[in-house]
Amino acid sequence: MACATPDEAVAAALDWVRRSAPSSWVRAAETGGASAVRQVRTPDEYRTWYPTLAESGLVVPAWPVAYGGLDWAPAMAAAADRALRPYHLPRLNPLGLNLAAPALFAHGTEDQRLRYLPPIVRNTEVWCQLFSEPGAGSDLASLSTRAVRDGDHWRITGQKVWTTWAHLADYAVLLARTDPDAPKRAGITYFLIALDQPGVEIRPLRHLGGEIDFNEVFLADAVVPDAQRVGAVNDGWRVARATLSGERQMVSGSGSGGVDRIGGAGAGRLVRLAKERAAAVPGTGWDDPLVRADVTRLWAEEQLRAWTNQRVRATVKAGRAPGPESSIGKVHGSDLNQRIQASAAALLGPGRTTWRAAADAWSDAVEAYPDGMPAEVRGALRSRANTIEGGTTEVNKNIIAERVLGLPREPDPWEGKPWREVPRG
Amino acid sequence: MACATPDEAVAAALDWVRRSAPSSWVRAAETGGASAVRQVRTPDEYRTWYPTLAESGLVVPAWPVAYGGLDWAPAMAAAADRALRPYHLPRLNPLGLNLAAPALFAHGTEDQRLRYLPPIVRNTEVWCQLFSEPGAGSDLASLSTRAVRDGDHWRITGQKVWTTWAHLADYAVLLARTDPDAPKRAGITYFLIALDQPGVEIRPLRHLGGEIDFNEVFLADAVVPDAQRVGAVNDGWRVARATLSGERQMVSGSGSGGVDRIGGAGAGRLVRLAKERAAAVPGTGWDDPLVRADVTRLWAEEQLRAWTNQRVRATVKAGRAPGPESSIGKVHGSDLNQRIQASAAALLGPGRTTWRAAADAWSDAVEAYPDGMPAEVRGALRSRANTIEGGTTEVNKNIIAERVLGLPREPDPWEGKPWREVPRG
Amino acid sequence: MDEPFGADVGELAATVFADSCPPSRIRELMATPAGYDPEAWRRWARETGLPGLGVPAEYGGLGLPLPALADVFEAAGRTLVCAPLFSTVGLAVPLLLATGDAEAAKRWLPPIAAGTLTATVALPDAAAGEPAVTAEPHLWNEWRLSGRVERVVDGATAGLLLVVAEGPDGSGVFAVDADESLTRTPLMSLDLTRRQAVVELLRTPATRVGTDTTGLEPALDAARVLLAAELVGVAQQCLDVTVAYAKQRVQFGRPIGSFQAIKQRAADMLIKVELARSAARHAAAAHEADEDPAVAAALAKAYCAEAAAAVAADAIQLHGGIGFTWEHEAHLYYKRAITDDEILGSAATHWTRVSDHLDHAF
Amino acid sequence: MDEPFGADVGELAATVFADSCPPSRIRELMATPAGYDPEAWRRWARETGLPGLGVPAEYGGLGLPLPALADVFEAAGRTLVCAPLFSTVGLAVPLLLATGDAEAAKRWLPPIAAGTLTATVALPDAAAGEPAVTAEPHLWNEWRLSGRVERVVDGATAGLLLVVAEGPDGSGVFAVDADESLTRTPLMSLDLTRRQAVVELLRTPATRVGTDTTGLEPALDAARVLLAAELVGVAQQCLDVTVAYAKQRVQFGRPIGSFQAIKQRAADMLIKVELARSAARHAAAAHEADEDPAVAAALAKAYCAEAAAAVAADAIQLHGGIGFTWEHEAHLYYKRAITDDEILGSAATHWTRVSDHLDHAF
Repeated sequence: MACATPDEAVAAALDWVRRSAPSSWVRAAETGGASAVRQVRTPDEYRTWYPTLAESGLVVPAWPVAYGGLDWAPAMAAAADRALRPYHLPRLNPLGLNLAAPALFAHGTEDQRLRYLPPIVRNTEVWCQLFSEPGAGSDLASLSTRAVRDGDHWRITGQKVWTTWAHLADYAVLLARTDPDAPKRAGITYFLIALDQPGVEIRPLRHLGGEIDFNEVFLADAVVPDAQRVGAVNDGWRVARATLSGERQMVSGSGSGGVDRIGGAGAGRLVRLAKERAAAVPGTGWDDPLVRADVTRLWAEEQLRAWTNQRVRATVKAGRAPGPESSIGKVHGSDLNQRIQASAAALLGPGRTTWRAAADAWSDAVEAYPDGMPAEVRGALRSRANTIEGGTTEVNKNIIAERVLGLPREPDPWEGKPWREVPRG
Repeated sequence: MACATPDEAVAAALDWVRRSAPSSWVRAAETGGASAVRQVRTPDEYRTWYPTLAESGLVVPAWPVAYGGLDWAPAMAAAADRALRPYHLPRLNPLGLNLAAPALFAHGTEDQRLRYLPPIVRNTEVWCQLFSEPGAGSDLASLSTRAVRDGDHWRITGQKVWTTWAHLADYAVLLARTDPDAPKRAGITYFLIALDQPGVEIRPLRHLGGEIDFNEVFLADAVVPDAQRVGAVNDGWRVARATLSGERQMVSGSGSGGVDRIGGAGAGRLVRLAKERAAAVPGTGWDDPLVRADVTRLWAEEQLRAWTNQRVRATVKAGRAPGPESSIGKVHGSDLNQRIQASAAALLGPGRTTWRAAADAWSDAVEAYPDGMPAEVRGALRSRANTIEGGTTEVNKNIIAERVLGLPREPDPWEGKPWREVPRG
Repeated sequence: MDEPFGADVGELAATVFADSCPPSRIRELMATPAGYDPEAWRRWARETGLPGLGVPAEYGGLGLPLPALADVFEAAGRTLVCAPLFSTVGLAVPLLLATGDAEAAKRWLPPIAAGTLTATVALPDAAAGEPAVTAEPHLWNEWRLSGRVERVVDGATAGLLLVVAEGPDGSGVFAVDADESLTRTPLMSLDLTRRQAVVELLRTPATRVGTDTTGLEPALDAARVLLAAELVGVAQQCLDVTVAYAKQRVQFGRPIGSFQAIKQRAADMLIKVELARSAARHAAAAHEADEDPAVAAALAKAYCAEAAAAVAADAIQLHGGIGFTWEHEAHLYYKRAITDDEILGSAATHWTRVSDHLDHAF
Repeated sequence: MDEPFGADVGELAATVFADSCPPSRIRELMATPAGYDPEAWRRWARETGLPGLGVPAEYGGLGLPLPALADVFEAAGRTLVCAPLFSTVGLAVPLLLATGDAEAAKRWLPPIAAGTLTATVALPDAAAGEPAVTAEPHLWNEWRLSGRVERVVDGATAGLLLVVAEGPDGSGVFAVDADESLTRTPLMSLDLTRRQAVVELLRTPATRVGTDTTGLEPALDAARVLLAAELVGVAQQCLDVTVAYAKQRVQFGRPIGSFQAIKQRAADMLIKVELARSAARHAAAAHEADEDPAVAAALAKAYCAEAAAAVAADAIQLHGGIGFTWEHEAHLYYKRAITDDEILGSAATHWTRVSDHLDHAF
């Protein structure tokens, strides 16, 4: 799609969608909006059709054509994005786009980009992240997974955890320790690892909601060609920073599982829930002044969340560096979402504590647990992780205090000491 | 008053009061209670009569006779105390009783006790505390005021702050540095200093409420006889601990200025205030569900505060060491009182932001500021200090976490280093 | 009974629960249909008299006062013991005694104390808009109950159901034998360590238990106090587990418990735990001394539920990722706190009761 | 004007305020009867056009839009500048313009822009139960006002009072000349940097300003947005002062800002400051774009008042003892936050407005 201006980009994008997207989806979007689209389209159907969208280049219009993009100027890409939003064509492969791609752009070789970026865009190679370890959470840089050189390959041994979609993924970005005698950040290397190999075992990890969104990944002499190393040996921490900020963004402010973020924002939904509750059980919903006040503040804070993000975007658009307001999204958004989800569940009253179980539930209550769980309860439980995943609130507040407010760092007796000597776990 | 049992102690105490206290006070107390007493008795009248009470030994019945007490068993003293409470005969000279006396009992010489305790009990020698310094607040042990030996005297030079009643006091307990080359806690000595001498200058310190409850005290070659040293040279920190715990208790849970603690507890008064407000301006007081909920919780928390103190007393009474519940009084009580006072002021609505000034106010608005300030506003402003005085909430929570919950201390690179070398101020 | 409960009943209970219901065992029972082990219950009856703690001696129990029972429930809350403890000991026995029906007591209390009968109370949650069960007289002392109770603790397993229903002459307590014609549908419970069920009654035969209903609310308040005590145990356990973890978990070369961000939070948790304990203990004592036991019970139920939920959420947070896993116990305590909050009236309901008290108190 | 306000009006204002109203000067003015320096006000008019910022050019002003005014008020909040800025620029001018009365504008706006006339608005706080001022027609366009307004910002010094009063045909805006027969009693103000007074009117002569009152509430909302912006400045200054102190204050051998207990608190302060700024800026922009400016104004006034009070209280706390002294500036900001909350409706009032909006929004 050769265009020169945002307007042309918008026109081209709309034209493409109307011509190439299944007409039933287009009609649904143009008439009924989000919910209508979900009526006529299953996630599987979308996933099957997705490569067609990718071929158009509209998934990453600002990327070079060689990588699956259209080489459009940021303004054009943004305009097209906005124009396409009503058609609900969400990007797939988020960890590929938000974690692997930034690392490849920043530190990958041209060969690596040509090899890995197009399948990411097409979603034909799904990616996940192998960073966190049981012993290295907040202190990620203390990770213990070892990578030992073996000719033109590396052999990886260790345990990773909190990997989303690992069981569906083909590749992972991996951080492993290549020099235990260097200070913790100076002995880490960044790899791209294929998951379909004998040395990789993926185990499901059930979270407190009873569902399995995460995995543990056990690496026993897993093999990675040196050609799949990103950046220099022992320079992996620098490479990772590019992707970490990516994750921050992805997690920040985003609603949690159990809440359909397409169908109306969290707090607006909360208001509706409160009104439904008031209709069902007078005095316990929107008609209870305490509920009304609580819900009103949550709605207001969600507005403030959005208006703050607008400020950040406006600053960036104006070519200026965003200020402190850009640093609070994750900490405030995660806390806010937790409170929104908890209020939603509380509006169910006693109904949040029991639900109808599938008939065969009782063969194994744990297996059956999530079936029939009210969406609000699922959301409330899932959201407990919001203040932990992507950096705990406590750690993030310290980072804000130091990097944004400039407060002095704490004396660290281990500063600069070899990783091997620092207590862990 | 020779008694052997609590009942006898109660009888003796009541008998003494009815015979020796001004009959108008007794009548007022027995008929109208606290407020009635305040009708018939000015603070000055009480202070003038107080030595008579002291002579009876009932101020400190558990103390030895030689120090101004009655040598009663704790149970007897407690019983008499309870019996006298309705007569509203508050103890005066709190810093003498709660700070100087414990130090003298724990580490003073018999001569010092005989010399200083009786006038403390009689309130004929009023005491204050010279501990905190501008540069040594939370980190009191880093104090800089120097004491240099000069024959059988010491010469004191430095600045103290946050001394209550210094301008009314005759004596002060003083911490001064006697060995700058020792670690901070190991170079401090504990003195008793007479304030009426050339080397002592007392300046009033206005707090944010516009009132003067505190002083700064400047010491320039002030003189203290070595006979007024308590405990060994450089052993003052250990001596101070006895009095510090005393202060903690005094501050803990106690209501703040501006609220008449005799006339009904803070939160009960808050409920009445809310009801008055509802009567005055419908919809803005107890009849506003949000106010009602807020006030209810504050009242409930004050109950919990009281019930927790009861648990502590019961444990002590049973001869067992009080548990964790005894450690939370200051942190919770100060925060609670702050919230109670803030709610009380908020109940005045816009009335909390202005008041009628004395006619001559405008000669100096700052001088006139506190005149006519509503009691609730005074309380709200004064209570801001509750979470700072007697140890900040932040420091106290760290102490609770370490001493009560047993969490590990932070690495302190200055541990054991000479005071002289440690950064300060 | 080899080892009857005595003075330090709380500690004794703790030992019993720890021995016979360790975390590993709770994980097993959580997955079973019944959710608890009937055999263990009967064994406890023989060995410790647990089921009969509140049953007067004349009926084969230990006749412990509420403060002692509260200590047992605090211990139960710490271990999340899977058993019909609350339904039988916390709900049914106090209600049965409150009816003052000697016949009923003679008939049901001995088997309850012996552990051969478990019981529960079926009471629609009016505050949640659930309609009352209706009772119509049949013949003699026989009645017919109709209605539906959405959530009955151990409703699927209890041998005896005490149903609070509306008769022609006001509300009363009615006994329904588990063998009678009623539908009991087990529900999936947020808190898998304490099961609930829907109970549907359609002209179900029942016998009336007592006629004096003045003891009804006090009995329910006693049950609320026991829930409050249980919630204290829940919160205390969350604090202890968190502190232990903060001592051994190392990040940045230090135990995370040495960081002030953790210390400040842990101190806040302790404050909530101790205030909650003061609330529950005072309420239990007040119930005996009956100095305004109703307000004390309402305050305790409301405060302890909120405190326990908050402390449990903090426990999940301070454990980081591991606290978010199913394998870790933190979520079980969080869910117990949420669930207890909704049993016998939520915090909102009980705060309102406290406010109503203040309408007149000052 | 040597240096008219232009694009970076906020920064310019900050410089002007910092130069001409430093903390030392504020301490002096605080103690004076008037509470501000009329000469400085006139000088600002000559040198910067400050008094006429919102006055259309045709009347000798700069005619800045609300977002630009908001930047100026944020700067004013940071310095607590003692001046009739809010009363004249924030309240009176928007209201005067809202009446659409060209006569009145021609008569009063030029002297206001020139700094020779200061003005304010007298409006009883209905939510606080204060009765309205009544207006009775006299002759021609002359009216008589009677009533009492408890709190009027700069009410003792303003040369022109715009009184919102109830006439026979509903509420309207009436102008009262300071020389007229009215009683103005200065009040002691919690916030000594902004004085208020009681204004009593007894058949006081007044002229009606405009007849169309539809602009009244929007004008008051504009004033609320400016208060919100001022509160952002208050909160920002409290944060900056606290951070600076935490960097230099040493205890336990380290700057206290290196302790996590302080860092966590400071980060919380930053979050409140930035959310408040988002609220105020959005409300200012919304007022121009008039996309539901009323709700945005209510939300901003409510949130910013609460955020500023909380942040100011944190500032006092994190300064320790020194923050509790009169000499330290923290309390001035705390008091400004509390006072602003009570001007033109408290947070409670405005949260209710937001709730009312949600009655229909979803």
